[in-house]
Amino acid sequence: MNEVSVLIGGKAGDGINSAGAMVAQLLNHLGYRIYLYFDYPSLIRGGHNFAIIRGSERDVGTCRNHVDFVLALNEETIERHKEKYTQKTVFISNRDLIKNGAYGIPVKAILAEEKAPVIMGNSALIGGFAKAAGIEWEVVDAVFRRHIPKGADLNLAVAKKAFDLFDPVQLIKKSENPPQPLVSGNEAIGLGLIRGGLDAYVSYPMTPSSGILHFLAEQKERFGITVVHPENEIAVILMALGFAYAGKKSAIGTSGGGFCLMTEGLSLAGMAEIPIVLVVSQRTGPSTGLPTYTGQSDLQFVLHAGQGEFPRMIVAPGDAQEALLWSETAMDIAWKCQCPAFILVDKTLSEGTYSLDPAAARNTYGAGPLLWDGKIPYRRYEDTASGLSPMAFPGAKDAVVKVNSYMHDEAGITAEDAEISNQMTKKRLKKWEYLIEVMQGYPGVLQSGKSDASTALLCWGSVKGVCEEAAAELGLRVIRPVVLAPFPIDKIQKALMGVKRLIVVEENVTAQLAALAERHGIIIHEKILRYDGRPFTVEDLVSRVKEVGI
Amino acid sequence: MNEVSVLIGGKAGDGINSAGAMVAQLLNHLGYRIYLYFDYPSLIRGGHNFAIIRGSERDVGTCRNHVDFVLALNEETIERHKEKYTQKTVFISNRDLIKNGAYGIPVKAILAEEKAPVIMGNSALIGGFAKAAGIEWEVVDAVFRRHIPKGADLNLAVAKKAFDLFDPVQLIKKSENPPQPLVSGNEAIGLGLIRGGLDAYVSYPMTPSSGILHFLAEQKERFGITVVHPENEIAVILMALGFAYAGKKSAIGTSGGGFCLMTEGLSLAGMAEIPIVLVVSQRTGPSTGLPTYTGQSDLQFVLHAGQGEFPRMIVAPGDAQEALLWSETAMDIAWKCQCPAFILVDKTLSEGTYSLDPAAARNTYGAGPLLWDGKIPYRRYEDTASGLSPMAFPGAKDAVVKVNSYMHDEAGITAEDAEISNQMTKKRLKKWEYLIEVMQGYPGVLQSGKSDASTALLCWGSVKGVCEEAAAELGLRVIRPVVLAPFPIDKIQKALMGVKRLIVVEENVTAQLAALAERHGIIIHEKILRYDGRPFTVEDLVSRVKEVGI
Amino acid sequence: MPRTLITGARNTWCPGCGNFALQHTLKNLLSDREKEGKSLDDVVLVLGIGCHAKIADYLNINSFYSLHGRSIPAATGIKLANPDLTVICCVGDGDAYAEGLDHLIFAAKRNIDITVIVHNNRVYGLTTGQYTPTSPIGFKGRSTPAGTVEYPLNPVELMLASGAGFIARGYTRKMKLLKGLIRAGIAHKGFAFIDVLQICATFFPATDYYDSHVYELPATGSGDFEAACALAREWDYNSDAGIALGTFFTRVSPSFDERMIPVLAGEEVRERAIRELFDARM
Amino acid sequence: MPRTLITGARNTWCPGCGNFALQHTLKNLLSDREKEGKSLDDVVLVLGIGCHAKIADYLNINSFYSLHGRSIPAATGIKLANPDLTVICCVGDGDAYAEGLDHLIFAAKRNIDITVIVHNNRVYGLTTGQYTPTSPIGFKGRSTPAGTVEYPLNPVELMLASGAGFIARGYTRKMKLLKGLIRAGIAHKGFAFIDVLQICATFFPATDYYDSHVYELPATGSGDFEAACALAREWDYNSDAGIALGTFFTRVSPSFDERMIPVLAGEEVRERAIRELFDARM
Ligand SMILES: Cc1ncc(C[n+]2csc(CCOP(=O)(O)OP(=O)(O)O)c2C)c(N)n1
Ligand SMILES: Cc1ncc(C[n+]2csc(CCOP(=O)(O)OP(=O)(O)O)c2C)c(N)n1
Ligand code: SF4
Ligand code: SF4
Ligand SMILES: [Mg+2]
Ligand SMILES: [Mg+2]
Repeated sequence: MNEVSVLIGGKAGDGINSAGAMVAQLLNHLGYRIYLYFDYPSLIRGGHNFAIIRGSERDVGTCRNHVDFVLALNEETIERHKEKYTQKTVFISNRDLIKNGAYGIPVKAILAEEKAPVIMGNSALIGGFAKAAGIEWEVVDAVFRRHIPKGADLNLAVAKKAFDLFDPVQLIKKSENPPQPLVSGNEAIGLGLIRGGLDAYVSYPMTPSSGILHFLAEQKERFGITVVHPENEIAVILMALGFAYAGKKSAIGTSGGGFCLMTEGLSLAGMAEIPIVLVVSQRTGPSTGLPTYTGQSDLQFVLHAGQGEFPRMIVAPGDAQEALLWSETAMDIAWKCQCPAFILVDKTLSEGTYSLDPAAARNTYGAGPLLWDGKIPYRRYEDTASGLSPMAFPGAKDAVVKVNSYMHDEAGITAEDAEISNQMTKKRLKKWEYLIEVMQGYPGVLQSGKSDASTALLCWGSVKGVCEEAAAELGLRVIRPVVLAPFPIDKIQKALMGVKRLIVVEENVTAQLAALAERHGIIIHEKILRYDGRPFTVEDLVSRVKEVGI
Repeated sequence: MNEVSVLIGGKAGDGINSAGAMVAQLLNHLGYRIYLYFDYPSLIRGGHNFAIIRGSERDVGTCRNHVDFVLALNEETIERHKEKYTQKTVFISNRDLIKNGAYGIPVKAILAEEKAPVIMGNSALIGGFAKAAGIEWEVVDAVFRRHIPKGADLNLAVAKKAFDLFDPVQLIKKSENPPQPLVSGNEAIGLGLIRGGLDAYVSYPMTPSSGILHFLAEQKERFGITVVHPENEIAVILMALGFAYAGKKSAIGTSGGGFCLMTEGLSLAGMAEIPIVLVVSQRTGPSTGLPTYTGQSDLQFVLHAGQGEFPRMIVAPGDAQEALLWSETAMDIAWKCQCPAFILVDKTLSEGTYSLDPAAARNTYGAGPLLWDGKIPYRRYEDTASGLSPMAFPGAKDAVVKVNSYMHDEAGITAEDAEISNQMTKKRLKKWEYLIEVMQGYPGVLQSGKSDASTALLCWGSVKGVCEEAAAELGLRVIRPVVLAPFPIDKIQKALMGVKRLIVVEENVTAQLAALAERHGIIIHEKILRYDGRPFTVEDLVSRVKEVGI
Repeated sequence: MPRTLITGARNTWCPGCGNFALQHTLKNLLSDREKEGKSLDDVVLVLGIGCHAKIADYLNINSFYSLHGRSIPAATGIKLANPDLTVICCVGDGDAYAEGLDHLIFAAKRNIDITVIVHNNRVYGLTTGQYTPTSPIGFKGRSTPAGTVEYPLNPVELMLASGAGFIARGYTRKMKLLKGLIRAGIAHKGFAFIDVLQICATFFPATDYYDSHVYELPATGSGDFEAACALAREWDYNSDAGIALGTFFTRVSPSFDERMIPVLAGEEVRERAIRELFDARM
Repeated sequence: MPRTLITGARNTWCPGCGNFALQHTLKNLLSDREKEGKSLDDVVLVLGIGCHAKIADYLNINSFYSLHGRSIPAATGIKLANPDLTVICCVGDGDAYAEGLDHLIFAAKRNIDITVIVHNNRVYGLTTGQYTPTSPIGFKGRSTPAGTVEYPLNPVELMLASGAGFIARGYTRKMKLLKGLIRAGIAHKGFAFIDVLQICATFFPATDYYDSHVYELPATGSGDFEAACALAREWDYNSDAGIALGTFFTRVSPSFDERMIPVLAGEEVRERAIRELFDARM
């Protein structure tokens, strides 16, 4: 067995997420690559939460329908997930709460014996799981000590009691890979921004983007950044633009509803040519929708948001590794091209946990932002060949830095006549061309799977993982634009060579990437769409692909 | 001569707009169809304002480059518009301010003689113009008495003094048409909404939409409506949705920047299935841009605004007549389909004045909104074959009316599980299909010009007038979708029969209608774009078309 | 037959959450209303987004479950559309004091006849514990793990400065008082504001603190503005002081909805007006 | 060589507009500043949209001409980014009291060290004369031709309730006083608010009324909150009463920007932190 899936479930408030993280670390230390999916409704206590931890010898970024182990903190867990069980599924459960559970653990008794608090009950289940899966106690011991430094002894004592109850049932083979850091998509974005030179993160909490805010607020001293949580999203984007105007690299994070409130500020950034990075993490819409579930239904909105027309960069990473890389890159591009740069993700990526290769390649910086050479008079919107005007920031000696939301002349002073309007609109158009040119240098379209397959899946964002696995199973090609604006049509055309049948896979209702591709003349043969807030699973997608025909 | 163009110019605050309206009425009473374009920068006093009044025996909705008469209130007017003068252009000017003007009128002296206030100086110029154009004094007298009831005598005395100064120079022929009401695009929209059953208009001032607010606030007693100007645009849309939830037909009006702030409420309307009419009047963007100049750069934004996916109707009338008709229709559709309906216009249409045929056909109402039959329990989101759920409003006996921005079940109660999410998303999809079906019954695509021409202009909105004139001159077809969402692709395909060369004409940078058409597989051969905030003129467009080749 | 006031929706508030007390109070008030022979069909609940707002799903009456921070303008529209409705907003402190503060102030300024009940748990509950405008300085929430550096707003003072005609403060563990305050707020003709100190068992469990600091005001409903201001300042949502519960201020003046009632015009009247207008334009 | 303080942009305010006085005052303050040997490079003007905001085009200093109602959060970002800058917001009454009221209140609450000058002409000037939150009840604007039915807000009172540390009122026809107030506001370490009664010659020509009602406060800068409240209520922007000009209230406390200064970390420090974090995650 070179891959394993573990489901752990219980009530909201039971600590499912952290218990899942421990299971993930156990598998990590067995040398597996990890993907952790956490599923919870929008509430604080009660309600059903569950995590699926998948370990594989290859990189992994999605779930399968079946699970090999179930760690059940309550009866509901067992009831709810029936369709995921196979003949071989092993159930580890809290015997106090679940009648007839196989491998029932007398959690209450163990805790009483060890005088441990209720919350440590999860450690008992993890201990039981470890034994059932044939994981050596040394590994359990090491992982607990690393990841629960406070109270490791007591937790280990509890775990050991359960560990000693069983014999191994279904062995998880150790692999040779060294462990890798496990980080969530949101953390990877935060780290990428930090690498990109982030000075200030401004955000108003909104699921599923809040994790970035919490992470960066927690770490702000270590990274030397300012983190602000203002009164609302309108203030968020204006503050971030204020930072950038004053020369500090800023980013914001939000989800669809909060992004709505930022669109006016976005258009301001476009007109005033102020760099800004926007993280938009999608959830199921419209409106409040399903706040804790996923979706890919804001692509066209993000593409066109804000009145008027101005260049923007949109990147949609497919997993944490790409999120790390492209968040760093987005900051670079925003400042190089003096335009908004979006990191468009979703709940699956934001709140999923992935293995990360810390030594992977980073963004290679070119020249960095174009800065003023000090020659006066400074003109913020100097009309140059590239359309890019050198930047200066208030405080710079003798630079009068005027940014303006109105149509303006090169000095930034409002101008209403046709001639200057024309000139400055063309200047911004040149900058648009410049952005397109800059983006040529990046691997904006990724291709994987069977390279000569004549059927390809076209997809974007977090469905990467599931598409790649399904494609591997079915012998298909996967074509995935990571950069969605400026749309890398040439690279897509190239990747499409030899493709006779193109199937789009998206988690939305109207097939938004398909629309974007069609607008550029690409013919889509089939659309496989899911829109119930749940990510595709491999089996799901495989059968849907078979349905439409390969 | 069966057509005439008059330019009147002066300083902001000189009353150019009302003087222009008087000239328009004079031509109206000579039997001409009118289009009045008013050009002003964003300021209250000073700055150059001018109006061009075009009269024609046919319907007209645009300007030509040349003008036949210039009424100059100041020197700047003469200087600024040189490129519009021909050999025959007649200048009527205020001799006190303009040296060397032909047909100079001693305004100050006339006013002193008649003891008239300064503002009546415009009447002197109009009197002089009337004589120079050979308009009979009876017409002048009648028009002044109708349109300046207060102070008509004194104004007429002033006008007569100037009238008596000259001999006719260039005669404007009387036509047989009866006069028609002259209304602005904004007024036509207001009247259309009233006809559609408007109960409440909610708006925050923003050029070029404010005219609707001013007009409806002025007329609210006569029409029996509520007009609210709240603290900001977010409040605007939420209030309007509150009205609609309570069973009252509401509409809002704004421009791009204000619309940004409404996108979150728009998505709410989509999810909660609350009918609402939104008037978005475009101006030059991005951001504050050119507040008093025109543009067509918000089509894609309006198409995709708001997180998530939901049906919406977008109509872009081409002149006041269509604005009247389609505003009435939009209200009907919004309530019939329980979705947002947009009236997407621009500064040219909103603030232009047009002749209107008061007897033109009106929207024919079908069944009206689907109402609850009283059977309990009432379920606001009952899943029906059409996707439409019968409406009831709070206060109705025994109806518990629950609307919800979250994913919800048929009763309107929040639901987070996959099954209900799927069902209700599909229900909204059915409604989308229903909207498409309903819109089949409307003339969503208009065709004009030479019906068998193999070259066609594809355009939308206020460029109607200029495209039709240019097409007439060049022998082209004009294909114009009035309905932009749901996109009437079948009707366009039909209109395209025999077209070999398709030229898009838009007032924006990225050719947004072209993108929409391309996304539906239509091939655009050329794009003629203008983006300096000024509308195309006929000569402009003709030469641009010739440039790209017919 | 009296209406079943609670829906079948599963309640997902944490054990010990103050929202239960608020729901119970509203339920009792609705049931009283029914007993008094008044219809519940005329009652509309308007909600923001947050833990507080889940009450939309639990109470079996008309409801508009709107957006975070935006319930008040929706409620304003509803009341203007149909002044016969009794419109109650249940909002959160994040909702009404942060995201949508301006709407609250303008509702007070206009004196629109709605009742705003703020479930003030002094934290963003549903998004798992960030500070709000009424969190004390130094509050360690998930967006401010090192503690906030801002003093809280005093909503009572703010409402006094905004012209609110009914201003009260309740506490979820004083249910009798709470019921009286909400009843009085609804009865008040004009804008009514009730800040309710609501226990958040998970992120702001201030039970002991409140229990030992609250006291009930003697009289209900005084029109003495200066006295109300002084009282409002006694506890500023930060200091260690007695916390007055009860009605701080009442004053009746014409409401916005009363002043805005349109004279309705039928289709015929409208068409005539349009014809007249056309006539005037030619 | 002293800087030319006025740009070449054509001035388009109406004759008699109070904005001229404000521009003149700011120009003089800038010129004084220069004479005191301080650099003008550190001064940033942040503007909303409206007649008032055109000052961005006229004064030859750094400026951020932002959005209607949104200058204050932009200014907050600028000040947090670089606390050495002197950040001045010129805002309109429509701007700051309607569209973006919440930002004003939060700036006061946070005590961010910026100076907000409200060009309070009690009307939307640039959009041709609609009522604003400080227009008197009954005001006939273009959106309310029959007169408004709302009492105005009293911004001074609102700012007192929001925790502002410097609160003053000026008048465009009392330029000496105005200059003193703005100078003091800028000098105040922390949030400073100055409501300036600004004549709108076209839509709110209240010269005679103001001239006959204004009086100057004797002392400048008192920390007596109660007294300030009483004074604020003397004229409520609606009643016929004496209009106090001068400083209503001052109190110094640590500013938001002071409290938020980050300890900067270079690239190396950051990379080390990232490595440590990765290490902790495996
Ligand atoms: C525009 C927008 N921003 C952010 C959110 C995310 N959000 C949902 S509830 C909430 C906070 C709720 O706090 P509060 O109003 O105090 O309610 P509580 O949960 O404490 O009852 C936030 C920030 C949202 N739904 N919409
Ligand atoms: C979001 C948005 N809504 C509306 C407008 C239109 N607008 C421009 S200026 C203005 C009012 C300005 O009033 P005020 O702030 O009092 O400034 P004044 O012109 O009186 O100086 C409005 C409503 C806008 N630019 N942006
Ligand atoms: S988080 Fe707090 S407010 Fe929300 S349900 Fe739990 S206890 Fe109540
Ligand atoms: S409209 Fe009023 S505020 Fe605007 S420039 Fe004219 S006088 Fe000044
Ligand atoms: Mg709260
Ligand atoms: Mg103003």
